[in-house]
Amino acid sequence: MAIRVQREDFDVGTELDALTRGRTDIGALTSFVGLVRDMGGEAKIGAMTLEHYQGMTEKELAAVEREANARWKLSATLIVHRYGRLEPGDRIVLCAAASPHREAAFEACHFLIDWLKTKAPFWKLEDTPQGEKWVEAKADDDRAADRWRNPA
Amino acid sequence: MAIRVQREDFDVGTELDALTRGRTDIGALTSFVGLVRDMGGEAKIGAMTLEHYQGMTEKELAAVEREANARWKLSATLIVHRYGRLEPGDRIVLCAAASPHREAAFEACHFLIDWLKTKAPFWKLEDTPQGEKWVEAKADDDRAADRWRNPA
Amino acid sequence: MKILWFAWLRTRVGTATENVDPPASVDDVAKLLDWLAARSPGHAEALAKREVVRVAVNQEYVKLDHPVTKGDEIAIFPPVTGG
Amino acid sequence: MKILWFAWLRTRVGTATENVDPPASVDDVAKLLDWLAARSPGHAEALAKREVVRVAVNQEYVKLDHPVTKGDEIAIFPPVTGG
Repeated sequence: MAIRVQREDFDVGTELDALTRGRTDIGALTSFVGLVRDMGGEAKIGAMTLEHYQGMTEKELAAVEREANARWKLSATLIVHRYGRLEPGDRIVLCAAASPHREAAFEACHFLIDWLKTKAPFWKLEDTPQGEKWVEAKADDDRAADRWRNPA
Repeated sequence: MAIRVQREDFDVGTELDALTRGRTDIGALTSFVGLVRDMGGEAKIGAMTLEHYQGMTEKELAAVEREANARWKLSATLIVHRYGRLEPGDRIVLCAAASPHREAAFEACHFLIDWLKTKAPFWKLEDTPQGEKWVEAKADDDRAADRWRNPA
Repeated sequence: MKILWFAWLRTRVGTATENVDPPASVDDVAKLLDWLAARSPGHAEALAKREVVRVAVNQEYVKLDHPVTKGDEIAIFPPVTGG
Repeated sequence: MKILWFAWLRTRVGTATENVDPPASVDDVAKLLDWLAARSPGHAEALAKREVVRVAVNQEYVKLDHPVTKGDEIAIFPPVTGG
């Protein structure tokens, strides 16, 4: 289990290799990378700035990771989330879950990103041709998180 | 869209970077790596050998990838599958799906691995303390694939 | 009592951090938000749509009836948009 | 007609590839399997449990009633276990 909050980019290959290296009990590793798209809603965006609540962010990410490990039999988990200024195409977040079996790895990884999206105190400020604009929370994200409130 | 069947290992970071490099329309990249576990059923296994039907394998993987792209709005997909002798901890397969949105990326990546597991002509021969043993197809894998027969 | 404002609430209020000393009667989150809203037009604007305001006391999400006391760190922010 | 055997069917039959020339009456997959099963005890053993046998004609999965003709490449194998 590990979480990191950082300004710098991360190397996906290095991060994932570290999760499974030397392990022979892992059959499945699912990962998710979130990237900055150049379309935010209707308006073409340039860059964005991710603000966060240092201290609480780490606590919330650790809680999200603990919850995943409580719900599924996992061999390793990782969350890396960036803050600061990001350009279109830049990586924002990495979630990974390793397990003996692929169903658990997929569900846990999906849970990690859905849950952190409604829990971790990050806020996106987009540069748009109309000026800076705070991104509004999406009802879709709430629905995605709601799905995990009543685990099957 | 790309599929590869090869004896050599692959570098997950390099493969995933190649999918998203220079793109600013991708918001989500989900990947799955399957690895050799040292527990095959009850018996501790050493190494395994993956046999495949060269020619048909490539056709079937390409068909699996086409089907994913027909079902979801994807920006990029990749399947890399190894054959030959593999040790516990070795990577076997990489599936990846990139999309503007994460639901599509997760579902398509999950579909890629579930579908190829029942379609692509690979067969695992495990070394066990009792000698070589052909792995039997799992009912779980059929059920996992069946879920995608009636897309929601 | 330390108040932290984030995202567009911070922009409205005009500061990221303020130290405040409300009267003893301000003993829960709901009363604190009312008290803060009266401090300036910016505060009032930030807290106008109370349903989109999230509050954390000492870095834990809390509801409006959660108690607040002198040493607390109280963060006020809109729904999160990370990931 | 080229027959390819894979995995434990190959082990039973004892060869990965064989070229066969069945009579013209062997015109679909079901009849071909019956004809092959009669070639040797190994073939019979490989094809004993017909429900776990998969067949591809010219690298496409087919059913038992699929026609087979002289130039075909016919692969016979157990359920796949890759991934």
